Amino acid sequence: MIAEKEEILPGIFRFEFEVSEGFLRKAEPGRFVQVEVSSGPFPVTRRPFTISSRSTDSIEIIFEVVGRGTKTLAETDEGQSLRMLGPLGHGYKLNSGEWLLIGGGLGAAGFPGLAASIDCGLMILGAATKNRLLTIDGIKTRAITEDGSSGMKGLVTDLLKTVLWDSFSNIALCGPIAMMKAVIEMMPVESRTVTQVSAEARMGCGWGACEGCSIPGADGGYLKCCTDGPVLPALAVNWDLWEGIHR
Amino acid sequence: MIAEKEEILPGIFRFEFEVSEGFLRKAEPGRFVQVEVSSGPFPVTRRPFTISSRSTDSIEIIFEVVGRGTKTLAETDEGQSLRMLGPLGHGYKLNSGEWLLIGGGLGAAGFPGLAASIDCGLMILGAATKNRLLTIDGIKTRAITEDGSSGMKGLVTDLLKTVLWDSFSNIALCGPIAMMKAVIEMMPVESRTVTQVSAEARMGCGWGACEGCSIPGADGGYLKCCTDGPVLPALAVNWDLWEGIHR
Amino acid sequence: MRYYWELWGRRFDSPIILASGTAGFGLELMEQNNLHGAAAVVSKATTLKPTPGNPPPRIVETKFGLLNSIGLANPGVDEIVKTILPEADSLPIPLIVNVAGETVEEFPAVIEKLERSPVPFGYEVNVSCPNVAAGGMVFGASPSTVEEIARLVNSVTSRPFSVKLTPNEGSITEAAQAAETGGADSVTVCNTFLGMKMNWRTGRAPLKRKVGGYSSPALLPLTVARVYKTCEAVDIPVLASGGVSCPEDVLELLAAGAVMVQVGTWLMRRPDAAGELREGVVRLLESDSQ
Amino acid sequence: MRYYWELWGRRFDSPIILASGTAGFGLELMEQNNLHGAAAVVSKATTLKPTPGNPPPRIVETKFGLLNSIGLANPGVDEIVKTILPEADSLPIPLIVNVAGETVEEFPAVIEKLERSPVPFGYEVNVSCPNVAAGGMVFGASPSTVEEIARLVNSVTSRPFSVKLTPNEGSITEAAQAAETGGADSVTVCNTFLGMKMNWRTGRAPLKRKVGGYSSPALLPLTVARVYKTCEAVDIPVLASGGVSCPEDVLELLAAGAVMVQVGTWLMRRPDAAGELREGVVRLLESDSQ
Ligand SMILES: Cc1cc2nc3c(=O)[nH]c(=O)nc-3n(C[C@H](O)[C@H](O)[C@H](O)COP(=O)(O)OP(=O)(O)OC[C@H]3O[C@@H](n4cnc5c(N)ncnc54)[C@H](O)[C@@H]3O)c2cc1C
Ligand SMILES: Cc1cc2nc3c(=O)[nH]c(=O)nc-3n(C[C@H](O)[C@H](O)[C@H](O)COP(=O)(O)OP(=O)(O)OC[C@H]3O[C@@H](n4cnc5c(N)ncnc54)[C@H](O)[C@@H]3O)c2cc1C
Ligand SMILES: Cc1cc2nc3c(=O)[nH]c(=O)nc-3n(C[C@H](O)[C@H](O)[C@H](O)COP(=O)(O)O)c2cc1C
Ligand SMILES: Cc1cc2nc3c(=O)[nH]c(=O)nc-3n(C[C@H](O)[C@H](O)[C@H](O)COP(=O)(O)O)c2cc1C
Ligand code: FES
Ligand code: FES
Repeated sequence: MIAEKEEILPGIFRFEFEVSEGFLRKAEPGRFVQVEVSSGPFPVTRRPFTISSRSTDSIEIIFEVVGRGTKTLAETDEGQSLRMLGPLGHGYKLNSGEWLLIGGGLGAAGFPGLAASIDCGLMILGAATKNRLLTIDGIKTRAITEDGSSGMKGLVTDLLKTVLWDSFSNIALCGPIAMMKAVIEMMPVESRTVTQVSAEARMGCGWGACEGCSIPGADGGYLKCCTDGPVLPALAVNWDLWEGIHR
Repeated sequence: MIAEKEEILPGIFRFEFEVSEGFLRKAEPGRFVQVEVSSGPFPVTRRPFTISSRSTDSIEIIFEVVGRGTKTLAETDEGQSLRMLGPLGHGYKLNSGEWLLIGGGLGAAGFPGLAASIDCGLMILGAATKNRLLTIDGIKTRAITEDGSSGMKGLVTDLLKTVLWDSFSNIALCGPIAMMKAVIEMMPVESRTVTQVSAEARMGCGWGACEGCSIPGADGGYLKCCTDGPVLPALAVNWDLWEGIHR
Repeated sequence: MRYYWELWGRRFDSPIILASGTAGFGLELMEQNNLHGAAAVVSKATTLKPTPGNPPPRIVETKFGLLNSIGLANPGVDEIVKTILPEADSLPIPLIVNVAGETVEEFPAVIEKLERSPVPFGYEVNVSCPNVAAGGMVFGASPSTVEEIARLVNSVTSRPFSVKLTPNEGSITEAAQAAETGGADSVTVCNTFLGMKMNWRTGRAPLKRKVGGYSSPALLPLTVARVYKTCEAVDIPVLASGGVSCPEDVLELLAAGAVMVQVGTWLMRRPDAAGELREGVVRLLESDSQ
Repeated sequence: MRYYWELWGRRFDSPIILASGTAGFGLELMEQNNLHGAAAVVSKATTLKPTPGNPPPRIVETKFGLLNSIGLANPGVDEIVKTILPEADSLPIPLIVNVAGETVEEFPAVIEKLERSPVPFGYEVNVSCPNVAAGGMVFGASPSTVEEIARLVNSVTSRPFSVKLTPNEGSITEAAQAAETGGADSVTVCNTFLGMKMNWRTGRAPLKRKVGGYSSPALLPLTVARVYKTCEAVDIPVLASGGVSCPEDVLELLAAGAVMVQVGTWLMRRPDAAGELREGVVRLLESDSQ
């Protein structure tokens, strides 16, 4: 059931879902849910969303309206029930030591829950403009927007130029593929080995059966975003191929 | 636009639609409209309904929920607009002289408008039960129900046994095919020649293009319900074949 | 900016053609003032002899589409030449006459009779009707039959013609190549898909011939694929038919390679579909080119 | 009252089979406790060599359906026999292994290897994959190839097998007859329909191979027709596959003549589909028999 619904930014929604205790226990940072967005049969597949955070009896997702499924979802009212599968997939390895969180646009949707579970030293958020920039309370954050409407003006990679990479023993990275690739390329090699990326792919089932959610693997072949990921070691991915498939 | 909506009997609705003057002028008794029941593409075709009556700026339809299309229509709210084609087809030939109107179930839906345009001597209405029996004000009516819950108990044909056929110079007949056939068979031959039936067929277009709405004709071949009818001379139809196609 | 589409050497300001069997001979639509936006209209099937068509019901809806079993109902070519084509002469847009036959020889026979009328702009040769026992899609499944029919038709007319193919049997690309070899000026991809509804309570099919032609907006991706593959296989223009219910669908079929796009089932619901679709197409093209 | 359905001499209390490619090897569903209600599970395609599958995206949605271009991704028969089948031994329901090949000879070669495992209840021979260049639906379009493959498979196994046919090319009834002649124990009707999506703004197809396999609840009437026609053409049982999304769909396919009914795309949306469908079927049958 949708316990709360809020349009936190224009076209970006926060939904709070009441869930069972068993569900909560497994709602670890980085895992996701598959939401049936329409009561009718179309669109046919569910839509995947990162679990943004959890409280004592609910989880939250934060999503942007980008197409038909998210539009339908955004039109669903508070109090209505939706079918939801999950928590699915593998989340972040919650290693000890200080973390750097790097998020582009809605890529930061999963950071509230992650930040609450780890020792977060710094969070770096980028977005096209102020209206696409998530704000996450209680965590030291530096923001950058492409149009300069909030924080610095520029790309996440510009902000990162001044980062002391070796002061962080863990890095979480989530955002558009091109952005993630650029970030990884500018990192020192040692930082890459401690970077976990939260990957996205168009999903069929979301629970490992259909081989629909492939991401090119560093060792050849493909990884399944839904069950090998969505959180993957940065070095497990073949970034050139992955960027290629997104035209 | 649906100016008024009323559930006149359980599962039977009366809708009043605001229409233009041009539309009203052509909304003669027996003609029908094709209503787009859903805003989405399914069901694909429109649904045909007899124009029940017209006032100074609106028409009414009366319909029963029998399947998906009529269910969707019944769920449409007052104030909403629906696409409606029409008035379509050929209505009753409004001959002078006294009329006998014979309706089975929702077959009587078109009688209010017809009765207002002719000299109606008697209306005979039959239905399975009281809850399916339309009431039409201001016209001398005799009713019969199969379960006796209103009027006599029995079939329309039972009521008709006492009718003085030759006192009517026009007969309008509308209802289930088997009922219409039984009525015609019990009529004197002269009455058949003055009987007009309001026919039904599953329609594709409703405006003559698709050859989908065929009714077996008395001279061989098929009539188009939508443009040759829906009101047809009783003798124009091949009743044996027509009854046959409805299993 | 103005947009143009071309068929058989003629330019049109709309890519929309009204599909066979869903627009009559265009006369009802002309009366309703609903022909604007259409480049041309394809008539219902014309056969050598008068054909009463299949027993009703001929239209059965399923949850997400429509089954039809019309069975080429038409008064026969003689009557059509005598009474309908003269009326159709007043159509504001070209008429393409859809032709069907029970034997290979009937196709040229029908067209020879149609040649006496000045009205047809061209023909659509229907080797793909799913609703008749003789001829129909059986012809379309065999490349050699398709080629022979195209050749025979070509020999009796200098008017352009399209061969309308079936997706149900055989290979649509091979059939298209056969039509091209036989001299067709284009192919129409494609006729309805074989479909059926069953009443599980009674164990009976509502259609008397059990199976019928299935059409639905949900079939658009099937048409897109077949248009694309056919365009790869032949050099003659491809007319798309199947699944169009909005302007984006038209643009998708054009992007797949079609020169023009037909609308059928959706026209039965929206007699003003051609105007709606053309306007939508032009609006989308304009917004895209900005 | 209890209801039974039968396949290959075995009785099941459900008519639902999980379709190939949408249920893995059933292991994920077993872990989720979602196998109840299913009579059997068909594995994803197994090939001779490890197959990485097609480049992503592999799943593209259209307005009313789903395009997939998986391309038979699987670790190859050796790995499957070594690691997956032993795990699958703990499945509470029979496993039917779906087999594909790039050449005619690869089918018996794969099955010979599978024969070493006690796990498979039977096989589904996939001559109809729309997503690969070699083999795939090209095989299914040719009755003589279908017959040859069935014969070769029959010669290397005594386990029952079904040949999964294509609706895209050739004649499905002729292919079914060829499978029967070749010794198949049943046929599966049918694999996905060739479909495509085009981005008209870019002129590009989202799928790298352009065309893919299209599935949708809206295709049910296409499956009903093909099941019905195939049942008329052969004496071996027909397994239905395509378009199932509710219990009424299952009953409709059974009424058309299928002995069992597969669910694929809908299972991806509803991992508990088998239970839902079986319960719905039984409820409808009970209410009908009153
Ligand atoms: C594991 C995972 C977690 C995600 N978490 C979030 C989240 O927390 N917040 C959020 O806003 N979004 C998230 N996404 C993306 C979200 O699932 C898509 O935006 C959504 O499915 C689009 O649905 P639609 O019907 O609105 O768009 P469509 O109409 O289907 O497509 C619109 C556009 O989105 C792209 N798209 C469609 N599906 C996906 C997909 N599965 N992944 C990436 N791009 C897609 C299409 O290529 C197209 O360009 C996540 C995706 C994955 C795989
Ligand atoms: C000219 C004409 C005038 C009509 N006037 C009225 C009216 O005034 N009031 C009214 O209640 N109904 C009227 N009908 C019948 C009405 O159109 C159908 O009840 C309606 O289309 C059913 O739609 P559905 O989607 O609810 O039913 P479906 O789910 O499509 O079918 C439910 C049942 O209704 C039958 N059915 C479906 N369509 C038709 C049809 N076009 N004609 C006959 N039976 C059909 C089916 O065989 C099935 O048994 C008229 C029909 C015609 C042809
Ligand atoms: C009611 C109906 C009648 C049809 N009659 C014919 C016909 O006579 N000849 C023909 O070639 N195609 C006929 N068709 C096929 C259509 O012309 C068209 O190719 C098909 O319906 C797919 O297009 P659509 O999805 O736009 O309807 C008919 C289709 C319908 C629905
Ligand atoms: C993602 C996906 C993968 C598939 N993989 C296979 C496969 O490997 N082998 C096969 O025979 N069929 C495969 N199919 C076809 C399905 O088994 C099924 O026949 C088809 O999708 C139609 O049924 P449905 O409408 O229930 O999905 C696949 C279908 C989908 C959607
Ligand atoms: S989405 Fe089906 S395997 Fe990942
Ligand atoms: S409904 Fe189309 S011709 Fe009558």
